[in-house]
Amino acid sequence: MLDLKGYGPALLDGAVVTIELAFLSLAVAITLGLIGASAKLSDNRLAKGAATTYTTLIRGVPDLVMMLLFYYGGQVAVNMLSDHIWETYEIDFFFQFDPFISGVVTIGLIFGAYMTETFRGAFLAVETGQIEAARAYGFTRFHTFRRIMLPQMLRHALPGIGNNWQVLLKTTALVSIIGLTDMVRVAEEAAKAERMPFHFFIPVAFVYLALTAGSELFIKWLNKRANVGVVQGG
Amino acid sequence: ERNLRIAFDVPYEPFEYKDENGELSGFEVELAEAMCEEMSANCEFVIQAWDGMIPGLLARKFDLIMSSMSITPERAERVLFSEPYYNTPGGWFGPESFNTDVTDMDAMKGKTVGVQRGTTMDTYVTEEMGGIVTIKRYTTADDMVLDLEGQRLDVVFVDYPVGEQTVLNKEGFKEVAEPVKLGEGVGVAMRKRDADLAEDVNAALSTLKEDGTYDTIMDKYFAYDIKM
Amino acid sequence: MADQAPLICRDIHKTFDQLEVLKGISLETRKGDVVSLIGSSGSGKSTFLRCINLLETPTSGDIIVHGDPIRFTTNRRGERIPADNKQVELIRAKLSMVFQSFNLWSHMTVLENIIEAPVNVLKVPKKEAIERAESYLNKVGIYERKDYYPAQMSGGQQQRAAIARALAMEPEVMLFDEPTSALDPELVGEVLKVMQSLAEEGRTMIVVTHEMAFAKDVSTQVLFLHQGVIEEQGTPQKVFDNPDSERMKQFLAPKF
Amino acid sequence: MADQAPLICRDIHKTFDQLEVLKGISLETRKGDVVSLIGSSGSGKSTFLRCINLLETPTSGDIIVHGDPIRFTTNRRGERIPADNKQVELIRAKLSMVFQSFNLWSHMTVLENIIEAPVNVLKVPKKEAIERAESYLNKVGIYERKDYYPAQMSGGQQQRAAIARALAMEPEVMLFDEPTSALDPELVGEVLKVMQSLAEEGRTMIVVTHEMAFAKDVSTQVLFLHQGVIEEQGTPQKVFDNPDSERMKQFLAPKF
Amino acid sequence: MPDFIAEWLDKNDVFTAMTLMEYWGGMVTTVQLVFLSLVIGLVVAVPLAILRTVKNPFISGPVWFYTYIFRGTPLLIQLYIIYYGLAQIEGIQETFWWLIFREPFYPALLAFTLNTAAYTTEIIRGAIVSTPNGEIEAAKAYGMNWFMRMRRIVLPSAARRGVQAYSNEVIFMLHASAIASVVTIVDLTGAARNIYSRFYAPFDAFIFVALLYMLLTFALVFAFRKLENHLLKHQRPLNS
Ligand SMILES: Nc1ncnc2c1ncn2[C@@H]1O[C@H](COP(=O)(O)OP(=O)(O)OP(=O)(O)O)[C@@H](O)[C@H]1O
Ligand SMILES: Nc1ncnc2c1ncn2[C@@H]1O[C@H](COP(=O)(O)OP(=O)(O)OP(=O)(O)O)[C@@H](O)[C@H]1O
Ligand SMILES: [Mg+2]
Ligand SMILES: [Mg+2]
Repeated sequence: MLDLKGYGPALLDGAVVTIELAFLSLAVAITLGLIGASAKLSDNRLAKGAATTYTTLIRGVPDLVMMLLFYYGGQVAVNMLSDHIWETYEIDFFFQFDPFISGVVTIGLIFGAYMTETFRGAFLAVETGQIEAARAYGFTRFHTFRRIMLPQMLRHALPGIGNNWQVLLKTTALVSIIGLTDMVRVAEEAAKAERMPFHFFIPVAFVYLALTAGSELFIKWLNKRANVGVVQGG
Repeated sequence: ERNLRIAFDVPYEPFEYKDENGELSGFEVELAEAMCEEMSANCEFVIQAWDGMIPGLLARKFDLIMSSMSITPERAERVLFSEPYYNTPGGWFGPESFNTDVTDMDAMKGKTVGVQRGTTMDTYVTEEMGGIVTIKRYTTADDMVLDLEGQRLDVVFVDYPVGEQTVLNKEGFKEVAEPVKLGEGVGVAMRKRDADLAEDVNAALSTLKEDGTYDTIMDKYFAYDIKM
Repeated sequence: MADQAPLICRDIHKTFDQLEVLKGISLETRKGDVVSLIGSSGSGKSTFLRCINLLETPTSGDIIVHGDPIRFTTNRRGERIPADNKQVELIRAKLSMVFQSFNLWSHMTVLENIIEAPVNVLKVPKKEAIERAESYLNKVGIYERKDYYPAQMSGGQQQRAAIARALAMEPEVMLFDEPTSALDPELVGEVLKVMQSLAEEGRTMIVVTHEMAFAKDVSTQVLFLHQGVIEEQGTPQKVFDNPDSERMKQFLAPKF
Repeated sequence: MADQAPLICRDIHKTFDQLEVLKGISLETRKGDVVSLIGSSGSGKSTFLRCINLLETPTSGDIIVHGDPIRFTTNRRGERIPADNKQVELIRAKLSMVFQSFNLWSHMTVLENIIEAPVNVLKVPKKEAIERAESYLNKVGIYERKDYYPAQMSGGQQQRAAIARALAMEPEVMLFDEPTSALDPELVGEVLKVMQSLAEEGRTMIVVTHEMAFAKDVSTQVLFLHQGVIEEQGTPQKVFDNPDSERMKQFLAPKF
Repeated sequence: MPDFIAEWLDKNDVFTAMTLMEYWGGMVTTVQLVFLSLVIGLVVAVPLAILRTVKNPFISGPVWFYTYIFRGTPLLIQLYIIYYGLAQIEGIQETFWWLIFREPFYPALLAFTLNTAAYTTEIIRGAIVSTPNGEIEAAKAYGMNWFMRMRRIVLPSAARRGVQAYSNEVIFMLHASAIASVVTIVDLTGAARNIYSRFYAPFDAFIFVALLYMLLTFALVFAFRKLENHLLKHQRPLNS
C-alpha cells in the first residue's frame, strides 16, 4: 500500500474540493457554451459580436492570469469602489470575493468559451435538412433547438466535450493561488514537507484517472444514446 | 484591539510548516505569535500559495506577509517592508566530486548553477556570474535538488537552511564553499498605505529582539545565528 | 374568411449570389385547389416551394397566407428577412411540407417523427396524435415499420413516412415536393389517391410532380416553370391540350 | 473470356436481424444485358443491388463476377464476411453504382466527385479524367454546374451528377438504383437514352426502376421482386404481356 | 504618444530593454515548443485515431489506453516524470541520449507531443466515426480500398467536423505550455515569472505576458477562421 504519511485525510478533503469545483464549473461551462454557440450561429449581429468577443478574449488570456485577474483584480476593484463610497458617502460597502465561488465562476467562464467552440462545430455538423424540416413544421426556435439540434449535435460534440472536461479537471488545480486547498495543493505541500517529489502525486493521478474512467463510461453511454438511428461509418 | 491576518506559504522548514498534528509551526510562526501578543492584536494565520502572495496582500485578503520574503529594492516599490527580522546566508552545495572554487570566475566558466527563482541567491548569481555560468531557475528547492542528482546541474546556490535540509541529507553531496551573507534580510511585508501598522510591527519586533524572546525561538530551530 | 384565398404569391424573385433562380412567380389559390408545379430539373420548383414557407426568403415579392401578408424587413447587410418570427412560425404550422429529400429526423422512429409536430406545435394530446399517426401510416402502407428508424428503411418507405408526417398535421395548405419519386407505379397510385381525397376534403395543395397523369387528372391548376419563369399557367386542359409555349410543347412530347 | 457471364448471382439470401429481406435471388447475365429490377417499395431491390457489390454481405448465396467467385469466410462472431478485401475492391472497381440517395461526397464539387474514382482507383491521368467527366456532364446536361457543391444543387441535378459519376468509371457492369426518380419526363428520356447507348456498347446493366416503359422497351431481362422473392423473371415480353403471377398482374394494372 | 503612457514608461522599471529581450526570447521558445509539439502530435494522432476506430480490441485497446492515461493525468505530472524521471535512469548520463535529454527542451517537447497527440486522437476519432455512412458506401462501391477511403473521403470530411474542437486543443496547448517553466525552460511564462519574482509587480509582469499570449491566440483564432471558411465552403449556402 502507498504510505501517505498521514496526509491521507487531507488529500481526501482536497479531492472533494477538486471534484466539487470540477462539476460545478462544468455546469457553468456547458450552460455558457450552449448560449455562446447559439449566439454565434444566430443572425443577430450583437449576439454574434458579443459571443465572438467572449470566446476570443477568454481563450486569449492564460488561465492563471484569468484567475488572478478575476479574484484579486476583482477584489482590488471592489476595494477601490468601497473606499470611494466610504470617502464620499460614508456608507460602509464592502464584500470579500469568496474563493470557491470565484474559482467556479472563473473556470466556468474559461471553459464556457471552449465549449462554445465545441458546440458551434457540432451544430454546424448537423445536416441542414433536419433543421429545415423542423422549421417547416412551425417549430419555435427553442423547440427546434431542444428536440432536433440538441440531440443531433450531441454525437458530434461528445469527443470535444470529453476533451474539454479532461482539461477542465486539471485546471481546477489553479485554485491554489486563490487560497483554496485542492488535492494538488495538498500533494505539493506533502511533497515539500516530506521531500518526496513524486510520491504524493501517485494518489492524485489515481483520483484523476478514476474520474476519467467514470466520465469515459458516462460519455460512452451518452454516445450510445446520441447515436440511435445513425448508421456509423466504418 | 486590532485584527490582523498574516499569510504564510507552507511548508518551508523550519520557518513555517505543519507539524504532525497539522498545527502551523516554525520559526516565523512562533515569531508572529509573539509579535501579535506584543502588539495585543487578534491574529489569524492564513495559508496562501506563493504566486498569490502579493496579489492577495494588495487585494486585502490579508494584512501581513511573514513568509521569508527577502527585502529587495524592487519589491520595496510595491510593498512596505518592516525592519528585517532575520537573514540566512546563501550556501553552495554540490557533489563530492565538485572541486572548483566558486569565486574563481575562470574556473566557473561554463558550469551550470541552480537557484530558486526570485531569491537573493538568484539576484546574486545573476549579477555576479551572469554570462559566465549557465543559470537555471527553479520554483521549488526539491526540483533543483533532483536536477543536481540527475547531473543536469554542477552546483546549487541556495538558502543555507534549505540546502542543509535537502542536499546534505543525500549521499554523495557536500557544501562546496563558505556560506555568503547576502541582501538586506527578510522583512514583514505590508501594504504601502499601512504605515501605522509598520511602525507598530517594527516596535514589536525590536522589543522581542531585546527581551530575549527572539533568541529563545531562534534557538529552538537553529544551531546558528540568523538574527538581524 | 372561408372563401378567402388560402395562399397568394405575387411576383416572387429569388437570387442566389448572382444566379437568379426565380424571376417573378405569381400564384393565387382557392380553397380545395390542387396546383401542380411541373418543369424540368433545376427550373426552380423546389426553390419556389421553399420560398412559400420561408425556408428561403424571397429576394422580392409578397406572400399572403389566408389574407395575412408576411411582413419583411431588411437586416443590416441589406438582405431581406421576415420581420416577425412568431408570424412565420404560425404560418408554417398551417403549411406542411414533404421534402424532396424527405428530411426525416434521423434520431426518431417513424412514429416519433410523425407525432412530433402535432404534439408540440399543434398541442394535440399525445394519445390522439398517435392514433392519427397510425391511421396515416396505414393509409400509406407502412404501419408495420412504425418503430423503425429512418436509416433502416427503404427509399420508398422513407418517402411514405415523410408523406404521413405531413398529412398528420392536417394543415390547410400542403406543399409536396415530388412526393412519389421513390415509389413504384402501384404505390404512386395509392398515394395520389390519398392526396385526391384530401383535396376533396377542401385542403389546398401545391405539388411539384413529374407525374403528368396526376397533373392532368387531379389538379385544378397547372404551372409550368422554365428557368425561373412561368411559361404556362392555367387549367390542365389548357396547359396540356392547348399549350402556347414552345417549351411546353417540347416538354410534353414523348421522349422514350 | 469475352463470352463469360459478367455477373452471376446464385440463391442470395439476406437477413437483417430477424427480418429476411432477400429469400433466394438468382440472376445470370450476359455481356450487354440490361436487367430491369422492378417491384414494390420495400421488396428488397436496393438490398439486392447492395449485396451484388458487397455493401451488404449476403447471409448466404454466391456472387460470381467474370467467372471469379467472391470468397467468403466467417468472422469470430459467426457472421459471414468477404474473405479477401483486395478481391472485393477489384470487383467493385468493375461495378459502378448509382445510389438511390445519390451519396455524392459533400465536400467535393461535382467535377471533383466525378474524377475522384477514375483518377485514384483506375489511375486515369487527371487531364483525361477531367475531359471524360466533362463529356458525361454534358450528356446529362449539368456541365454548367460542375463547380457547385452537392448542397447547392437541385434534386435532379444531384441525381444527374451521381449518374455522371457512375458513367465516368466506364465499368463493365453498372448498378443503377432508381436513376431517374428525381427527373422530369423530358430528362428521364435523355438519361435512359444514354443508358441505352451504353448497353449497345456492350456494357451490362442492372437497373432498379419504376419506369415500366424502360423496362419493357430497353431491357433484355426483367426481374419482378416481391417481398424478397422473384415472382416473375424473363424477357420483357413474357413478364409484361404474359405474367404468371397474380402479384405481377396486380402490379401492372393501371392504378391512376 | 499620449502623455500618460510616456509618463508610465518613464517610471516603470519592469519594461526595460533587458526584460523586453527576455520576453522576446521567451516568446520564441514558446512558439517553437508549441508549434513543434502540435505538428508532431497531429502527425502521430491521425494514424492513432484510425487505429482507435478499428473494431479489433487488440488494436484499438492499446491506443485507448494511451489516450486514457495521457488525457487522464495532468500534463505537469507527465512533464515531471519525463524530465526528472529520465534523469534517474541508471547510467543514462553516459549514453548518447543524454545529449538530448540533458536539455529541458526535448523532454518538454516529448511530454507536450504525447499529451496533445492523445487529445487530438480523440478529436479525430470522433470526427471519423461521424462521417455520413452513405459517403463511405459510395467510396466502397467505387472500389476504393480502405487506405484510399481514409485519405480521400473520411479524413477530409472528418477535418471539416473536427476543426473547431481542434482549434480548442491548439489553444489549450499554447496555454498549457506555460508549465514548461517548472523545468527551467525560459518560455514566455518563465520570463514573466523571472521578472515577476525580481520586481514583484504581478499585474505588470503577468498582464504583459497575458497580452502576448492573447496576441498569439488571436493569430491562431484568425488562422482557424480562415481554415474553417475554406473547409466549410461546401455547406455554405451561396446567398449568405
Ligand atoms: N439496415 C436495415 N435494418 C433493418 N431493416 C432494413 C435495413 N435496410 C433495409 N431494411 C428493410 O429491408 C426491406 C427492403 O429494403 P430495400 O431498401 O431493399 O427496399 P427496396 O426494394 O429498395 O424499396 P424502395 O423501392 O422503397 O427503395 C425494407 O422493408 C427495409 O425496411
Ligand atoms: N443554395 C443554393 N445555392 C446556389 N444555387 C442553388 C442553391 N439551391 C438551388 N440552387 C440552384 O437553383 C436552381 C433551382 O433549384 P431547384 O432546387 O429549385 O430546382 P428544381 O426545379 O426543384 O429541380 P429538381 O426537379 O431537379 O428538383 C438550380 O439550378 C440550383 O442549382
Ligand atoms: Mg426540386
Ligand atoms: Mg430502394
